[in-house]
Amino acid sequence: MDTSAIMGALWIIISGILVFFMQAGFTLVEVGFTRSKNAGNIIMKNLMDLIVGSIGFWAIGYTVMYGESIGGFIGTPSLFYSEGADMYNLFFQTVFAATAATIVSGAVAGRTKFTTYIIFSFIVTVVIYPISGHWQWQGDGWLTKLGFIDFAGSAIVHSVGGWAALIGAMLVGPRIGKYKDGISQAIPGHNIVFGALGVLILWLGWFGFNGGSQLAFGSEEDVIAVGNILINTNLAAAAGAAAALFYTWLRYGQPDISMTLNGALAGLVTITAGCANVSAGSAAIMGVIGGVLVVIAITFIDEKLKIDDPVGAVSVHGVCGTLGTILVGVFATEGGLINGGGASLLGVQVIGALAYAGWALATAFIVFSILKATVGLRVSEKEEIEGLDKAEHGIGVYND
Amino acid sequence: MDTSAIMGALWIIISGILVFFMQAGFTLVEVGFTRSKNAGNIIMKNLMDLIVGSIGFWAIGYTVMYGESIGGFIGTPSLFYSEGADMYNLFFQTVFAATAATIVSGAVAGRTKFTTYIIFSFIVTVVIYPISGHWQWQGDGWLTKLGFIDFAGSAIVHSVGGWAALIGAMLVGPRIGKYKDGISQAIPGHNIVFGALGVLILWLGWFGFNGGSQLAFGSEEDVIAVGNILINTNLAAAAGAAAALFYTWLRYGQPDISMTLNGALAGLVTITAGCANVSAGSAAIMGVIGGVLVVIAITFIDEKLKIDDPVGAVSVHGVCGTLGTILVGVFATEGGLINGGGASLLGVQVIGALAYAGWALATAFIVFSILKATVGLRVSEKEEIEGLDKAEHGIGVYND
Amino acid sequence: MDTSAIMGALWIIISGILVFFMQAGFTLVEVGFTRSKNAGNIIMKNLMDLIVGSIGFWAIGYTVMYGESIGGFIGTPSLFYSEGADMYNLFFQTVFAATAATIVSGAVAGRTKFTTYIIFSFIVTVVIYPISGHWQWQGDGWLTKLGFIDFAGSAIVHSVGGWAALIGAMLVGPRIGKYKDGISQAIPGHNIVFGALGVLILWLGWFGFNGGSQLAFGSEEDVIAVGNILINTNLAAAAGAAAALFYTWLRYGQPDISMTLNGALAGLVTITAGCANVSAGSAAIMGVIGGVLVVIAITFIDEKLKIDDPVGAVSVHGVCGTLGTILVGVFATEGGLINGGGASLLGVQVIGALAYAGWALATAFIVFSILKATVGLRVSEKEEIEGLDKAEHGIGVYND
Amino acid sequence: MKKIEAIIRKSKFSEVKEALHEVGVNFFSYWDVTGLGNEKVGKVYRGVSFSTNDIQRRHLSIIVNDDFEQITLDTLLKTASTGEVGDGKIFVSDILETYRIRTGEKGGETLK
Amino acid sequence: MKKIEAIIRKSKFSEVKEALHEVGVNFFSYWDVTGLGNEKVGKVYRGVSFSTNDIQRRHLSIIVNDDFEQITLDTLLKTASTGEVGDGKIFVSDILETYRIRTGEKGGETLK
Amino acid sequence: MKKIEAIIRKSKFSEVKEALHEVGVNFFSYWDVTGLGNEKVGKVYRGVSFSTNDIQRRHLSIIVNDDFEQITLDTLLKTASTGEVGDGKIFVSDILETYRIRTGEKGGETLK
Ligand SMILES: Nc1ncnc2c1ncn2[C@@H]1O[C@H](COP(=O)(O)OP(=O)(O)O)[C@@H](O)[C@H]1O
Ligand SMILES: Nc1ncnc2c1ncn2[C@@H]1O[C@H](COP(=O)(O)OP(=O)(O)O)[C@@H](O)[C@H]1O
Ligand SMILES: Nc1ncnc2c1ncn2[C@@H]1O[C@H](COP(=O)(O)OP(=O)(O)O)[C@@H](O)[C@H]1O
Repeated sequence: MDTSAIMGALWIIISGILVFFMQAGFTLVEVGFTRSKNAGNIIMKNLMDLIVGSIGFWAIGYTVMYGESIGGFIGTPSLFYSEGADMYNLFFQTVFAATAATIVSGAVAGRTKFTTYIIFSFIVTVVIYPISGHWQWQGDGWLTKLGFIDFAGSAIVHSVGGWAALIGAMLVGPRIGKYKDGISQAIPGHNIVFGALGVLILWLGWFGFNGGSQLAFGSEEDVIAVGNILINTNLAAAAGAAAALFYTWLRYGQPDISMTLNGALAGLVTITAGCANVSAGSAAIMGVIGGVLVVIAITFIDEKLKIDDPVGAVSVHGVCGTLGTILVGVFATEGGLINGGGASLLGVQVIGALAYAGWALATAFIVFSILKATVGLRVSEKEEIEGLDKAEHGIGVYND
Repeated sequence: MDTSAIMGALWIIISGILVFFMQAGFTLVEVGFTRSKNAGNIIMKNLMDLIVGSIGFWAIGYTVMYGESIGGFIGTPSLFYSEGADMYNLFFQTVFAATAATIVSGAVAGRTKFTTYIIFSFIVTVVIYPISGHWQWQGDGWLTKLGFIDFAGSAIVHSVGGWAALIGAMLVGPRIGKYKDGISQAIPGHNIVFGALGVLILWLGWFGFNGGSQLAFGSEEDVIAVGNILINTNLAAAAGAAAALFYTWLRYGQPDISMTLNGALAGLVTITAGCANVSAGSAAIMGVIGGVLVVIAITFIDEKLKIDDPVGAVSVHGVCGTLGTILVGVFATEGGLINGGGASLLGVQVIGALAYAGWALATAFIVFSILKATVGLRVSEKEEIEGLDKAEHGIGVYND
Repeated sequence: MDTSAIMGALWIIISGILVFFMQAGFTLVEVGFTRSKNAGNIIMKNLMDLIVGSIGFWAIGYTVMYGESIGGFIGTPSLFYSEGADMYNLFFQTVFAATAATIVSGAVAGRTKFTTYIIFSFIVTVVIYPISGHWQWQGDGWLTKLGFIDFAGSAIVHSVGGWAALIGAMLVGPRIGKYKDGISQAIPGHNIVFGALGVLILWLGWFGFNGGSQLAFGSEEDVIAVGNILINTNLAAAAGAAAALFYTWLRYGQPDISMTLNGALAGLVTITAGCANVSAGSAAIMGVIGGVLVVIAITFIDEKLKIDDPVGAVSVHGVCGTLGTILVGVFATEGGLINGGGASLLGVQVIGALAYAGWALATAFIVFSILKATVGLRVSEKEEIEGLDKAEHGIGVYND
Repeated sequence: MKKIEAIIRKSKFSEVKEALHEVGVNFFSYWDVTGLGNEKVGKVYRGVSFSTNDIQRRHLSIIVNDDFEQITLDTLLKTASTGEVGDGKIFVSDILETYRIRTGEKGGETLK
Repeated sequence: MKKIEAIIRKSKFSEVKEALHEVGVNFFSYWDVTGLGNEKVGKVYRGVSFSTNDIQRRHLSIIVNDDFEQITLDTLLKTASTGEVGDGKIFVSDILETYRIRTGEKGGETLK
Repeated sequence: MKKIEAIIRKSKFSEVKEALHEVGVNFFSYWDVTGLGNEKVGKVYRGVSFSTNDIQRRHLSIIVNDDFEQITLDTLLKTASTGEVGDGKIFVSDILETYRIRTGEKGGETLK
C-alpha cells in the first residue's frame, strides 16, 4: 500500500464516520416532524436500522453487494466478511447500507408495528439494497456495463429507500385522523428545532457521503474531484433550500419552515448521482429543480395520492433520487444533453432510474404484502391513538 | 501536486466540514437563548445565511476577496468561480463567509423582518466580509503589508460580524418589553440545553476554523503549528468558560449558565487571531481576559447602552474579536509586547482592529439605514408579540 | 518527520476532535436521563469537566501520566507542558482525560454540590486518571510490563470513571424519593430524545476514541488495524444495543428505550480494551455480553445495592469496562483463551482489571470521604426538591 | 348559566369535540391535567415497573346557558365513555355572570 | 367572595397584569388553555392550509372579595380587549370559603 | 358536594398527595399554574437580577362529598404548609351535580 492508497483509506474512513452521523440526522428529522407521542418509537426504529445495518451488512450484505458477480445481478454471498485489509471499505459501505434502511422509517412513522419494521429493515439491508448496489458499484453489474452513472447513490441508495417507503406508507395506510372526508389534515411535527438540527447534520454527513464516494484521495485528480464534489453538494443543498423557501413563499404566502428543510435534503439527494460529473452551475440548477419538485411532490402525494408520509421521505428520496439520476443525463459535463453529449447517456440514466424504482417498488411490495398477511403491519387503533411510546415501550420520552 | 499538498488539501477539506457544522451551533445557540415563539424564524434566518453564503460566495464573494488586488482594498470580482483545482479552498472560504453572516442574526432575533434580514445577509456575504478578508488574507491587502496578524479571523470574521450586529441591534431597537422605564428586563432563553449543545458544536467546529487556517498539513512545521493551534484554541475556550463561570459566581452569587456558555465562545473568539502566534500559557490568559470581558460587555451593552442583543453576539464576536486582535500585539511569541517585541506590532494590531471595527460599523450603518428607509427593519408590534413563527411562517415549531 | 508520521498526526488530531465531541454526547445523555429541574446543573458540571480537564491536564496531568516513570507507577510531573512537536498528542490525551472525569457526573446527578463536584473532577483529572494511564500507556508502567492489554481504555478510562462513580453515588446517597420503603422508584428521564442524540454522538466519537488509539496512520498495517477497529467498535455497539433491546423485551415484555441506549454504550465500553486485538465475530459477541450484562447490572445496583445512578454510569463504564478488559483474555486473537492462547493473558487481564477497579474505588473513597467531611457532598433538601438549577444557578433552562 | 367541567381521556377528545360541535356547543376551553382516580396504569422504566394512577387527562371547561346543560351532559356522557375504568367525571356548578370582553356585554347572550 | 375566571389573549397578558396591579388586584393564578370560540386562525403546514379555532389563551383565576369584584371586572374588560373577535370571556362564580395555607386562617382576610 | 381548589407549592405536592391518600381522598385532578401572591423570588439571568412573583405552583381540584370537606381541608392545611410566605390558598365552592362518565350515574356516589 503506497502513500496514496493510505491517504485514500484515511479519507474513506473519515467519510464513513461522517456518513455514520447521518443516522443522528435521520432520527432527529423523523422525531421532529412527527408527534411527541411516537418519538421514542422512532428512536428505536432508527437504532434498529443501525443495528441491523451494522450486523447484517457485515454478516452477509456486503458480499451480496460486492461478491463475485452472478450474471451482473447479484454478488456471491458469503458469511461474516473478514478480509482484514478491506475492513475500512466494509465500514464505509455499512454506513451507506444503514442509510438506505433508515429512509423507510420516516414514511411509516406513527402507526407501524415495531416487529414488522425490524423484519423489513433486515431485508432491505441484506437483500434489496445490496443487490441494487451490485448492479452499479461492484464493477461487473449490468448497469455499469451500460455506462450508467450514479456516483454516490441518488438511485441506488435514495431512490431505492424512497420508493420502498412509498409502498410502506401506502400499505400501512394513513395515520388515524390524517384524512377527513378524503381531505388531508395537517398533523404538525412536534419539534422543528430537532428537524432543523437533523437536516444540518445530514447536510454535514453528505460531504462524507458524496465526497467519500471518490474512494480515493491520493492524487491531484482526487483533490480536484473531491473539491468539486463538496462545492456541488453544498450548492445543490443551498439552492434546494432556497428554491423550496421561495416557492412556498410564492405559493402559500409564507416561507414554510419544514418544506425549506425538505428542500435542502432534496437538493442533496438530487446532486448525489452526478456530484462528480457536473459543473457547479449545473449543481445549483439541479438543486433548484429538486427543491421545487419536492414541494410539488409532497403536496401531490399527500393530497392527490392520499398517501401519508409524515416526513416527506418518498418525495425527498424517491422522487428526487430518481430526478437526480435522470438529470445526470442532462447536465453531465461529459455526455450530458445540454453539453452536447446527445441523448444516449440520458437514455441510460432513464433506464437505470426506472430499473431501481421498479426493483424497489416490486420487492417492497412483495415483502410488505407478506408481512401484512403474516405478522401484520399496523398497531391497533388504541395503541396508535395513545401513542406508540406508551404502547410499545412502556413510557413516553418526555417527562418532567 | 505532491503528497504534502494533497495532505494539506485533505486537512483543509476536513476543517471546512467542521466549520460548516458551526452553522448548527449558531442556530442552536440563537434558538436556545431566545423565546420559543421565534425559534422557527431563527432557524430560517440561519438557513438563509447558509444559503446566501454558499451561493453568494461562489457566485461573486470569493473573487471579491481573493481576486487580484485593486489597491490592496478589494479583489477583482468575477462571476461564478470555477477553478477546479481550487474548489476545496472555495469550500473552506465559503463556510467562513457563512459564519460571518450568521453572527448578526442572533443580535437582531425576535423582531426583525425576514426579507430585510435576507438582503442584509447577502450584502455581508458578497461585499462587507469579502472586502474585510481581502485586506489581510489575499496576500496583497493593505493590512498584510503593514504586518497585521489575524491568523484565523478574530477581526476579519468575528469582529466584523459582531460590530455589524451592534448596528443591527441598535437600529432595529429592543424587543418589546426588554426595557421598562429604562431598566433592562430579563427575557430568559427558552431552552438552554440547545444553547449548550450549540456551544459545544461551535467549540468543535472551531478546531477546524483555527486549525484549518494553517492551510497546510504537509510538514513537521505544520504538525507542530496545528498541534499548538488546537491546544491554544481549547485552552482559551476552557479558560474563557472558567473565567465567566467564576466571575459571575463572584459578581452575582451564582455561576450563570448562559454567561458561562458565552464565556467559552469569548475565549474562542479571543484566541482566533493569535492562535498560531502565542504560547499555550498566553492562550489561557487571553481566554480568561475574554471570558471576564464578555460578561462585563454584555451587561454594559444591555444596561448602559440599552441595546438589546439577546444572545450576546456583539460582546462575544465584536468586543472579544477586537480584544483578541489587539492582544496578539501583547502576547505574540514574536513581536509581542510582553515578549520583548516592543509596541510596533501592538500598534499595527490596534490599527487593524480599529479598521475592521470602523469598516463594519460604517457599512452596516449605511446598509441598515437604507433598509430601514425602504423595506423597513421591524415586524409589526402585533406580529412581534404573537411571535415571528406564527406571523411569518404560519405555525410554531413546538407542537404536540 | 516523514510522511507516515505526518499522516499519523493528522489521524490523531481528527480522532481527538471526534473524542472532544463526546463531551456533547455525555452532556445530552445525562441531561436527557434526568429531570428537567437539574438540566442546567448537569450542563455546568459537564462544562466544568471539560474546563478542568483541558486546563488541568495541560498544567500537570499529562506529565503525571507520560512523564518519566517513577517505579512504573507514576510519571515525573512538570508544570505547563510545552513540547511544541508533541502538542497534538497532548490534545488527544486531554480529550481522553476529560472523558474520564465526565463519567462521574451522571451517577451523582441531581443532588451533588457544585463546588464539591468541581474539586473531585479536578482530582480525577490530575491524579487518579493520569496515574491509571501511566501504568499502561506510558510504556514503562507496571502493567505494560506484565503484558496487560487495554488498547483504548476500557479499564483505564471507563472502569476508572465508572468505579469512581459508584463511590460517588454511594456516598452522596440516593435522590430524595428514589427509594420508598426500600423499594426503588422510577424517576423517568425528562427528554429521551436528548439521550438518544447523546448516544449517537458518543458512538460517533468512539470511532475517534478507539480508532485514534492506533496512534498512527502511515502504513498498510495501520490501515488494516484502524479498519478492523472501526468495524469492531461499530459491531460491538450494534450488538450491545440489540442485546439490551431483546433482553429487556424478553424480561419486561417491552423493548426499553433507555436501556437499549445504555446497551449501545455498554457494547462500546466492552470493546474498547480489545478493539485492536479481537476478530469482528468476537467483537459482536463481546457486544452482546456487554449489552445483556449492563441491563442486569443496572437493575442489580438499583434494586439490590440500592445505589442511585440515574444514568447507569456505573454499569456502563464500571461493570462493562471491567468486563471488556477481562474478555480480552478470552477473545484476543493472540493469547486469548478461546483462541488457544491459554489462561496466562486472561490472568494478566484479571489482575489489571482488578487493579484499576481497586485503584478507582480506593482513591474515590478517600477523596469523597474527605469532601464529605469538609465541604459536604449534598445540597440541602430544599434545594434538591426545588431543583439545582434554580437553587445553584438562579434560573431553569426551560422557559417560554 | 352553568359551568360544566369534564375530565376525559385525551384519546377521546377529538370525538367529543366533534360531537359537541354537532349539538351546537362550539365554545369552550380545555387544558391537560393529571388525574388521580380508580384507573391504574402499569409502566416500566429502566427495569423498574411501577403502576401509577397519575394519568394524563384533558379538562374541558364549558360554560353554557341552562337550556344547553342537558344536551351538553348527554353528549359528553355518550361520546367520552369507553366503559372502562378511567373514563372520567363531569362536574356541574353555577355561574353567576359572564362577560364578553370584546364588547363588554354580559349575560347569557355572550354564550351564543 | 367571588371567583373571576378570565380567558384572554396571551398577547394581552402583561398589559392586563399591570392594570390589575394598579387597581390593587395583586393575587391570582393563571395557566394556558386552548380555547374554542368564534375566532378562527388560518395556518399552513407543509402545504396543507387549515383553519383552526383551537387557539392558545391564558386563563386567569382571580378570587376576590365582593367589594373588589366590580373593579376587577372593569379592569379586565378594559385592558384585555382589542375589539376583534377572540378577546375572550369572563365568568363569575361564588366562592364559599377561602383559606390561607400558611396560617390556616380563613375568610375574606386571606385575600388581602 | 364541594369543589376544593388548592394552590400549593410544587415541592409540597408528593407529601400532600400521600396525606390525602391516607385520609381516603384518592380522587382529584391537578395541573401546574403560575401564581401571583405575596411571595417574591429573586433570580438572575445574564446579569439582570429581577424579582418575580410569578411562581410555579400546583393547582389541585378536589371534588368531595360534604362529609369529606373538613378532613380534606385539614389535611391540606397541615401538609401543604411550611410557614413561609407563599404556601398558597384553598378555595371552596359548590358543586351542583357530578357524573361518572363510564356509567352515566350521578350524585355523591360517583365520588367514592
Ligand atoms: N373527586 C374528583 N375530583 C377531581 N377529579 C376527579 C375526581 N374523581 C375523578 N376525577 C378525575 O377523573 C379521572 C377519571 O377517574 P377514575 O376514577 O379513574 O375513573 P372512573 O370515573 O371511570 O371510575 C381521574 O383521573 C381524575 O382526573
Ligand atoms: N362558553 C365558553 N366556555 C368556556 N370558554 C369559552 C366559552 N366561550 C368562549 N370561551 C373562551 O373564550 C375564548 C374567546 O372566545 P371567542 O368566541 O373566540 O371570542 P369572542 O368572545 O370575542 O367572541 C375562546 O377561545 C375560549 O377559550
Ligand atoms: N386571590 C387569589 N386568587 C387566586 N390565586 C391566589 C390568590 N391569592 C393567592 N393565590 C395563589 O396562591 C399562591 C400563594 O400565595 P401567596 O400570597 O404568595 O402566599 P401566602 O398565601 O402564604 O401569603 C399564589 O402564588 C397564587 O397562585
